[in-house]
Amino acid sequence: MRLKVNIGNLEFKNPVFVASGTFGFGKEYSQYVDLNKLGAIMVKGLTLNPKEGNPPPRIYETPSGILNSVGLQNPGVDGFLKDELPFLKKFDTKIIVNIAGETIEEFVTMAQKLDIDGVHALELNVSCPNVKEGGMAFGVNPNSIYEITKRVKYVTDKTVIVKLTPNVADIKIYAKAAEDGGADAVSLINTITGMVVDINSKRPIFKNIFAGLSGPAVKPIALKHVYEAKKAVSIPVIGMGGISSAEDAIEFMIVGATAVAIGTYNFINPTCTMDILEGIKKYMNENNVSDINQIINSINV
Amino acid sequence: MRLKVNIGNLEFKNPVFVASGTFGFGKEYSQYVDLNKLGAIMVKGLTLNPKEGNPPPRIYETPSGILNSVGLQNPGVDGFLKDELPFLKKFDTKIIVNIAGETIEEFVTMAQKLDIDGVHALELNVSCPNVKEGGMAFGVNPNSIYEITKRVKYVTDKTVIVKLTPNVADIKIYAKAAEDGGADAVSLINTITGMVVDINSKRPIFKNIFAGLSGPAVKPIALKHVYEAKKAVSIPVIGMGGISSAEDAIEFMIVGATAVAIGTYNFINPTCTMDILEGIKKYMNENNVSDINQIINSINV
Amino acid sequence: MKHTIIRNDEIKSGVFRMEFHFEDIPMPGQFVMIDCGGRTLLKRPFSICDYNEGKMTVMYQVRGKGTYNLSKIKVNDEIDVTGPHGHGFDIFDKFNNILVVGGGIGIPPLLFLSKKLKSKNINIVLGFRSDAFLIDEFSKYGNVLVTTEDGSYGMKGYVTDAMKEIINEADIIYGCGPKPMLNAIKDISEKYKIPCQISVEERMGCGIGACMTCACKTLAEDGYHYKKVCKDGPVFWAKEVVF
Amino acid sequence: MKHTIIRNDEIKSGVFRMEFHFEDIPMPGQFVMIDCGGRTLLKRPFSICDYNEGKMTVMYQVRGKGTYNLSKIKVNDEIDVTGPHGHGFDIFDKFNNILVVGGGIGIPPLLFLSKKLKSKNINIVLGFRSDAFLIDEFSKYGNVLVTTEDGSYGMKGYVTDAMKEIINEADIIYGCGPKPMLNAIKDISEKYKIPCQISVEERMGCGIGACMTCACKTLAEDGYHYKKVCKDGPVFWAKEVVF
Ligand SMILES: Cc1cc2nc3c(=O)[nH]c(=O)nc-3n(C[C@H](O)[C@H](O)[C@H](O)COP(=O)(O)OP(=O)(O)OC[C@H]3O[C@@H](n4cnc5c(N)ncnc54)[C@H](O)[C@@H]3O)c2cc1C
Ligand SMILES: Cc1cc2nc3c(=O)[nH]c(=O)nc-3n(C[C@H](O)[C@H](O)[C@H](O)COP(=O)(O)OP(=O)(O)OC[C@H]3O[C@@H](n4cnc5c(N)ncnc54)[C@H](O)[C@@H]3O)c2cc1C
Ligand SMILES: Cc1cc2nc3c(=O)[nH]c(=O)nc-3n(C[C@H](O)[C@H](O)[C@H](O)COP(=O)(O)O)c2cc1C
Ligand SMILES: Cc1cc2nc3c(=O)[nH]c(=O)nc-3n(C[C@H](O)[C@H](O)[C@H](O)COP(=O)(O)O)c2cc1C
Ligand code: FES
Ligand code: FES
Repeated sequence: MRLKVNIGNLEFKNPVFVASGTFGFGKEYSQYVDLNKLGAIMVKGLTLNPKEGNPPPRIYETPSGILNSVGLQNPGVDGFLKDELPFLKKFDTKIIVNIAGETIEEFVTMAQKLDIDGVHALELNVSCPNVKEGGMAFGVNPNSIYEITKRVKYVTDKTVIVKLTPNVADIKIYAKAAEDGGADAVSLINTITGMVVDINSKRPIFKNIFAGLSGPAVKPIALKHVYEAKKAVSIPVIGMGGISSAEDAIEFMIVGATAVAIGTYNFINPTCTMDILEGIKKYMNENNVSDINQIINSINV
Repeated sequence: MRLKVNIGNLEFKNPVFVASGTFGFGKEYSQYVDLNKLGAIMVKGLTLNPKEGNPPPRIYETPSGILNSVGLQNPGVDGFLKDELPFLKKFDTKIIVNIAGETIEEFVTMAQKLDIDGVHALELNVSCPNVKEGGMAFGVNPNSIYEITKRVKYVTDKTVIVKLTPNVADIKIYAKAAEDGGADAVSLINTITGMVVDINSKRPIFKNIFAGLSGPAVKPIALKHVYEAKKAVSIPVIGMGGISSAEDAIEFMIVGATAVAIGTYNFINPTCTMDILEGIKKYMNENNVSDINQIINSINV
Repeated sequence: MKHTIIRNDEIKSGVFRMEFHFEDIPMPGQFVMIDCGGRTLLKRPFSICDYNEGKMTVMYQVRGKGTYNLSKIKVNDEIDVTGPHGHGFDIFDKFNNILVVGGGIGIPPLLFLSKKLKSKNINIVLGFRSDAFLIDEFSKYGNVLVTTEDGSYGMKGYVTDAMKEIINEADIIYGCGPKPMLNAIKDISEKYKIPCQISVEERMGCGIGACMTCACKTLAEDGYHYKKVCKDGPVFWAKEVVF
Repeated sequence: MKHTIIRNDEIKSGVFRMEFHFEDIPMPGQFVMIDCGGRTLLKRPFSICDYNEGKMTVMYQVRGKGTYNLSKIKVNDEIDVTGPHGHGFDIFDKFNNILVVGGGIGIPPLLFLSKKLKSKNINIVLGFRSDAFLIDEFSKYGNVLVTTEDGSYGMKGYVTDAMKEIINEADIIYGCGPKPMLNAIKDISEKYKIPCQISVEERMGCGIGACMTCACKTLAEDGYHYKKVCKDGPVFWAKEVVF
C-alpha cells in the first residue's frame, strides 16, 4: 500500500500532517504520538522576533468548535532554530515551518534564516486573524499574497506553501494568486473569524473582539473551500479545518487535498492522528486502493 | 417590563422571531407554540411561481449544525396568499414575507402582489445559496442589493428588510448597500456555504454540490457579522444564525440586533422560542433592565 | 417531553427493541422523533412497532451515532420523544384479503399495522438477510411467510419471490422496507393492479412539515411534485411515488 | 484512556467528590483533563484532591455543562482522563513551618499537598462562603482554621483575616482559590517576605503545553512573559504572577 504523497520537491511518507499552532514544536505530543509516523509537522507560527501574544482568555469553547486568540505567541525564528529545531531534527518526518511576517521584508528575512538543514518547507501564514500587523490583512489581498510568495520563492529553494484564510468570498482568486506567485502548494483553511460576548459584562470575551473559529464545527465550510481552491490551481492543496476522523480526512482528499492537517482535534484526542492514519489504511484496504494518490481529487461530480 | 421593539414603521411585541424556511407558514408549529407570543414570523421564502426545489437528500447533520439544500420549494406568492395567509392572519403577530426573485423584476412583482393586508414586512432574500437563479448571486454584489432594495421600496410602503449572506469578506459593504437602497432593516445571517462528500460513492451528498450551513455551529461567525453590520448602518439589524438559548439571543442584541430570529433550533426543540423569550425576561429582571431597547447595541468595547 | 424507558434489549445483533412510556395514541405507520443525545443535533425518526396502554415500542438497527447512543440507554433513563407524527397506513373495511410485505428494519411498523387490521385473510411476507425476528408476534395476526437471503430461515430468496405465490388473493398490499424492495413491490402491485401503500424514508429536519427537507418525489398532473415524508407520508400510495 | 468510576457523590450542594481508577502517580498540585461528554468538546482541567494506590480523587463544583455532565456519571461508568499534567507544588525539606491557604473549590488540591508535606508545623486556613467541607480530612495533617463569609462555621470573614494571626510563624505559604484571594495572599506574602506558591486557573486547549492558550502573565527581565498554566504551572511562585 502506497501512502507517499509529493508536494513541491518533497516526498512525504503519508498525508497526515498536524496543523500549525496546535502541536507546538512537537515536544509535548511526542509522549502520545510517535512523531516518526506523521507525514509532517507544521510548527507553531513564527515571527521574526519573539512575540508574547494576546492577553488571556485565549480560548473559548463553542458548539463543536473553539475560538482562539493566541496572537502568535512564539520564541521567534532564532529561538526556534536554537531551542526547538534540534529536537525536531531527531525525527524522520518533514518539518514545515509556519512563518508570519508583519511586513513583506520580514517574510523574506525569515525565509533566509530558515534556509537551513532540518527545515523542509515554509508555510507562509498570511491568514492569522489574531494579530494586528500582517496576518489576515495580507491574506484578503491577492496582490499581497502574490508579492509575498514571489519574494520568498526568490530567496529560498525550500518548498513554499501559502496558507489561505477562509474569510473571503471567493477562495479561488487567492489560491490562484499564490500559484501565480510561484507557490508549491496552498494550505487551507486557517480559522474563521468569529466572536463571543459575555452577557454579564457586555464585553467581548476576547480583548481583540474577534477570534478564530476551528474544530469540527467548521468542517463543511473548510471542505467547500478546499474543493474550490483545487478547482482553481494545479499545485497541490493541503486541506484542513475540523478534521476529526479518517472519514473526514478522506473527504478532504477526495475533493482535492494531497495531504491533510489536523489541528484542534489533537486537543480532544492526542492520538487522533494515528487513528486517522490507521483509518485511511483501512479504507484503502476495503476499497482496494493501492496508492493513496488514487483518492486525491477523485471527486465524482 | 418593556419588550417592544421597532423596525421600520412597525412595532413588534417582542424581539423573538422565527427565521424563514424553518417554520413553514406557522401552521405546523402552532401545535407547539402559541403564535401570538412570537414577535414575528418570517415565512418560508416565496418565489413568483410555485417551485419544487431540489431533489433529496436536502438535509445533512454536521457537528452542531445542519447543511440544507431545500432550494426554495414553495407554493409561490399566489399560493401563499390563497392557502397560507388566511391562517396567519388569525394571529396577533407580525408576518414578514421572505421573497426570492430570480430577477429584479420578479422582486418588484412579488412586492406588489404582497402589498396587502396581513403582510407586515418583506424580507428580500438575496442570499439563498441553494438556487441557481438569483439568490446569493445577488447578495454577493452590492450593486444588485442596492438596486433590488430601491426598486422594491419604490413600489411598497411595507417595511423592507434585506437578508444578507455571510459568504462575503466584508459584510459592512453589503449592509451599507441595503441601507443606501432604502432598506428599513437588514437581517443576517443566511446560511454559510458548505459541502459534504460520501466517501463511498465519492460524490457530494447534495446534487447542487454545495449546501447551506446553519445551527449552533455557526453562531460565533454569525455574531461577528451582526456586530460588523451594525457598525456600518444606522437602520436596525435582525440577528440570526445558530441561536439556541436566551443567552445566545442576548449576545446578538448586545452586539446590535434589534430583534433575533431562531431557525434550525426549532427543529431540535419546537418550543425553544418560548424558552428564549422567558430567558430574556429573566435576564432583564435579574439585571434590572426595564426596557429591552437598553440591551440593543449596548456592547462595551 | 421526557419519556421513561421500560426496556431496551438487543434482540439480534445490532437490532434493538425499545419500550417507553408514551401518552399520545398513535396510528399504524406513524413515527416518533427521538433525541438520541450525545453529539447528535437533530432528532431521529423511528416507526412505531407497537402501542399498548401508554407504552410504545420501537425497534431500531444501530447504523450511526444516534442509534449507537440509543443502544446505550438503560431502563429508567429518560428520552426526549415527539410525535406521533405523519400520515400512517390507511385501513379499509372493504378489503378482506390483505398482503403485508416487509423487509429488514422496515418490518417493525407492520406489526402494529397487522394488529390493527380487522380483516380475516392476512398474509404477511417478511424478508430478512439472515436472522429473522418478530415472527411469533406476526403469527398472531396472520399467515406468515418468511424469506431469508441465505436460506437460514423459511424460504431462500426475496420477499418478491414469496409474494408471487399469494399475490392473486390480495385486495391491497402494505409494504415497508429498503428502497429497492419498495420499488419491486410497486412494480408488482402495478402489474397485478392491486392498490398498494408503502412507507418511505427520507432525512428529516423538523419532522412536522415545516422545513421541506424530507422530499419524496411523487407524480403530479403537471409532472412531479415533492411531497413531505414527515407529514404527507411516511405512507404513500405506491403508484404516486417516483423512485 | 478509559477510567472506571468508583464513586461520584454530592458532598454539599453542587460540589461533588469523584473517585476513579488511575494508574499514573501524581504530585500534589498537578491536574488531570477529563472528557465530560455530552455536547462538550474540550476536556476540562481538575486538580487532584487525593491519590491512593491506583485511585484518584477529584472534587468539582457544577458550573457549566461539563461539570453538569460529570455530576450525572454513575459508579462503574467509564470516563476519559489524561494526566497527571503540569508543575505542582514544590515541597522543601528546609521549611518546617508551613501555611496552607485555600478558598472554595480551590481547596481540594491542598488536601493532597498537606498529606505529602513532611513538616511538623502545618497551619491550614480554609475559607468558604458558607457550608464547609473536607475539614476532618485536613485535620489529619495539620492545624485547621476555618473561615466562612456568613459565619456559619469557624471564624466569620476571609482567609486573609485568619492568616494574619499565624503569618509570623510561616516559612512558606501555599495557596489555591479564586483570583482575588490569590492576589491577597500574594500581597501578604510580599509584605511579610515569605516565599509563596499559588495555583492559578486559565482556560485550556491541549493541557500539555502545545497550544499556548492558557497564558499566565508573569514578570520577566524585559517586562512580562506569558507562561503556560498547563505546563509551567498551574503552580507558580506568587511573586512572578502578574494579576
Ligand atoms: C419515517 C421513518 C421511519 C423510520 N423507522 C425506523 C425504524 O423503525 N427503525 C429503524 O431502525 N430505523 C428507522 N428509520 C431510519 C432511522 O431514522 C435511521 O436509521 C436513523 O435516523 C439513523 O440515525 P443514526 O444517527 O444512527 O445514523 P447517522 O447516519 O449518523 O445519522 C445522521 C443523520 O442522517 C439521518 N438518517 C440516517 N439514516 C437515515 C434513514 N435511513 N432515514 C432517514 N434519516 C436517516 C439521521 O436521522 C440523522 O439526521 C426510519 C426513518 C424514517 C424516515
Ligand atoms: C489547573 C486547573 C485546576 C482546576 N481544578 C479544579 C478543581 O479541582 N475543581 C473544580 O471544580 N474546578 C477546577 N478547575 C476549574 C474547572 O476546570 C472548571 O470549573 C470547569 O472547566 C468548568 O467546566 P464547565 O464545562 O462546567 O463550564 P463551562 O463554563 O461550560 O466551560 C466552558 C469552557 O471553559 C472552561 N472553563 C470554565 N471555567 C473555567 C475555569 N475556572 N478554569 C479553567 N477553565 C474553565 C472549560 O474548561 C471549558 O473549556 C480547575 C481549573 C484549572 C485550570
Ligand atoms: C490554538 C490555535 C493556534 C493556531 N495557531 C496557528 C498558527 O500559529 N499559524 C497558523 O497558520 N495557523 C494557526 N492555527 C490554525 C490551524 O493551523 C488550522 O488552520 C485551523 O485551526 C483549522 O484546523 P482545525 O479545525 O483542525 O483546528 C491555530 C489554530 C488553533 C486552534
Ligand atoms: C431548512 C432551512 C430552510 C431555509 N429556508 C430559507 C428561506 O426560504 N429563505 C431564507 O431567507 N432563509 C432560509 N433559511 C435560512 C434561515 O432563515 C437562517 O437564516 C439560517 O438558517 C441561520 O439561522 P439558524 O442557524 O438559526 O438556522 C433556511 C434555513 C434552513 C435550515
Ligand atoms: S422534516 Fe421538516 S418538512 Fe418534513
Ligand atoms: S492548554 Fe495548551 S499550552 Fe496550555
